[in-house]
Amino acid sequence: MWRFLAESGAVFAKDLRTEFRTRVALNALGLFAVTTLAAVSYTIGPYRIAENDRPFLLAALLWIVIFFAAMAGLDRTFVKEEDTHTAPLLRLSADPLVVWAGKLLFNFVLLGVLIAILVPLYMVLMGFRVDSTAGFLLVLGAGGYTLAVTTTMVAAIIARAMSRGALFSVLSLPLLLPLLIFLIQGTRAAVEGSAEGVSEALRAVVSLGGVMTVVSVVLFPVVWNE
Amino acid sequence: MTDPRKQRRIWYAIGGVLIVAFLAYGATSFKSNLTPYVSFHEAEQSGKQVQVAGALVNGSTRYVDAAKELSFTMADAEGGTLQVLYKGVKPGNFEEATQIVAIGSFHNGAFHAEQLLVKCPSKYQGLEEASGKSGSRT
Amino acid sequence: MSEGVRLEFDGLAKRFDLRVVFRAVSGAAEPGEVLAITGPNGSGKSTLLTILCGLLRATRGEVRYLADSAEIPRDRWRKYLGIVAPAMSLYENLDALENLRFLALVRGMRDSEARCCECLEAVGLDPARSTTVRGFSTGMHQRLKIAQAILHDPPVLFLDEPGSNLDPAGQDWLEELVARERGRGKTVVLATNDRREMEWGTRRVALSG
Amino acid sequence: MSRPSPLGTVLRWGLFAWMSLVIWAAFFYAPAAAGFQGQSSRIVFFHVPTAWVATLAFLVSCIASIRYLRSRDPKEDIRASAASALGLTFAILATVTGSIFARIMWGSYWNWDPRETSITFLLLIYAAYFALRAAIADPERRATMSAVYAILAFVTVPFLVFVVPRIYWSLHPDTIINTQGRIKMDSRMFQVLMGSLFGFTGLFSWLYSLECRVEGIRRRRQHEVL
Repeated sequence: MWRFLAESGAVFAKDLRTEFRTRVALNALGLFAVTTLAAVSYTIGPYRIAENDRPFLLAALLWIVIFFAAMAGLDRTFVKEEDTHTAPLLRLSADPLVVWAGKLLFNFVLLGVLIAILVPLYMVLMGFRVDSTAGFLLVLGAGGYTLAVTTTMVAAIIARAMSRGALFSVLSLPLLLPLLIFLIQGTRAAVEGSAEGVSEALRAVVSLGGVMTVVSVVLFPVVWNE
Repeated sequence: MTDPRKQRRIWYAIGGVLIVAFLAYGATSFKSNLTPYVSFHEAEQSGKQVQVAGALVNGSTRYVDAAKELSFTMADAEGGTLQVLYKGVKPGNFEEATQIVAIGSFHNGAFHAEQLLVKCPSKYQGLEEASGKSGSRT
Repeated sequence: MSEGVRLEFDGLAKRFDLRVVFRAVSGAAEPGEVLAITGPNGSGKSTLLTILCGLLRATRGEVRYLADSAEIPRDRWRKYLGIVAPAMSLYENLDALENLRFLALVRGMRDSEARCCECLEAVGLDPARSTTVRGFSTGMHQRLKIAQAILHDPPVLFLDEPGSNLDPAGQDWLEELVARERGRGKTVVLATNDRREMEWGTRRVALSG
Repeated sequence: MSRPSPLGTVLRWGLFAWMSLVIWAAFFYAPAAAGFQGQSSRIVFFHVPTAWVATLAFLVSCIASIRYLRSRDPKEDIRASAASALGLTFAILATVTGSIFARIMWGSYWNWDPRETSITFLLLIYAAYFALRAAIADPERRATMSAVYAILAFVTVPFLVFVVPRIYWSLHPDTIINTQGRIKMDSRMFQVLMGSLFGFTGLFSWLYSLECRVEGIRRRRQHEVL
């Protein structure tokens, strides 16, 4: 167990270090998020939505911005390994599950950084206020994890294919749409301060994330070693 | 590390059980409270944009053709009623509706609907049989 | 892992969509042997090596790793082999030592630091240990790849055109390395078209174009 | 090629006769249903079976995918892709028939009713599956990656196809066997619907075996080159 953690930590640290030196993924994610946020904020702004519609529409827009950004950058870790021809050596050196855990952690942290920057900006620009902060943070955390675990798996698949750019979003979106629906509902409930609504949505998200985690643990080695 | 194949089978079994457990955990949450509808009472209290669902009370429909104003009464499962006002053309199959969803807000003593969704009787029954039994639904 | 590994492959064929790379290639290598795989460009030497090390699945045929005539399952092959190949690179944004340290860590090696330095010294990259790989010449990159392949002292070594981009001194040193590994009971598989390197082979498989 | 077996000939003619009977019965034997516009309820005899076949094909494809990953037998990959191709066709048919019905009953071809949403996800997943297959040149890798994707889709889609339409209030007529577990249908209609379901399942299995044979022959010809 400790060995597993140490080895996946090494993969994570390696990715983090190369990311710090190039910032490819973070730039892709961040710029995408900021651009969509600017577009959304300019065209819709804080006051153009009727008071009644705000919780739902602002929750939906927030998650759409996050998903857009995720589609732009979360495949980088795997695609880069293939593009720079480092994947075969990693494949021969590391245990597949170690790679999976390291990459998942990396994507999760990347999303976390993105969310940490994006959400305050969104609150300022869109006049987005949340009644239940704890509930909102939980939804963000569980949603970020489930998003990361799903995209990690899809990224591993598309990294071995040709013409990957479009393929990543084409393959991810059908898998992510249920998650998107639940996250929007959970966020809306958090905005309105409905603890019950938050916990319902959280259970759905956790259930989805749990299923994806189990399936990934079984299937990632198959994809990675192919 | 006795027999890798046996071991793998055990892991797959654990995985399967976990997936079922997660799905069951999620399913309870979907069933209990993910519907978008609120009770009549809550609609009256909040005054916000909400969706209410209920049955049409027979004979309560009033429609002014010139002004295109429709008013009717909805009843929920507990027997509560709600007066609904709707500005717009009356949906074609409105009288036959068994269930109605009204989207709007409650103010000035009535529910002002901006949109109506009408569910038709979904009984796959012959025309002649059903006409004899209309109105006696559970 | 001092025991030797016998490598066998039988009736291997590989087809990409419509292109047939090779059909029915067989061969074997015992511990202490050098199997030389030769053939013109495009005859599938590198493809064969990727199949032999388990990175690619053959369309037909079988590969077996045998340690004391017990077969090693496919998902454990990686622990028994090291490879140098043109299509595989090290991390450009890490320096030489960071690269080796990372690979040693994910292999779960103990006292990895000492072993990494030892390997860097062995390939003559000690002075460049803190240089980012991006700044390496192709020859230096090649040396680092060789260091990576022997890092965990594997019983099977795959060398795909190992001498490319090496200076004459490097080639001499490579010959020594192959002879030494052979002497230590390692199985070496060498894909090459270089006349000098072909001479190292104790067995040969010739692929036709 | 071996000549078709006599049993196969009998089955094919039987299927032909059965489907003819179903079509006749759908229009002349079963009565029109109450509360539907005109004769529109008759679409149920074609719409429900196509939707059923689309779901069945999805299940077959998923089982074949799991079997492929276990056995690495190219035949299973052929089965998975054949079932998916048929599933896509029948999903499109179900969508079109449903959309026509929606136009007649609710006044719009498409209004994102939960059931319309869930079939859309099914279509998206099938489309993504074929996009993935088209993007991988290596046959073994293509088989593995598409099998993994089919399984990933299979664990997320139940959320949409089976759970969501049952949670949300829907304009869609109640399913035949409803939540109370009672059959709410006129007996003659029920007979025709069951007959149609049976016939469509037969049609699916015939098309499926044809598709598998065609794909098998196509691959064998490629292997002859080998």
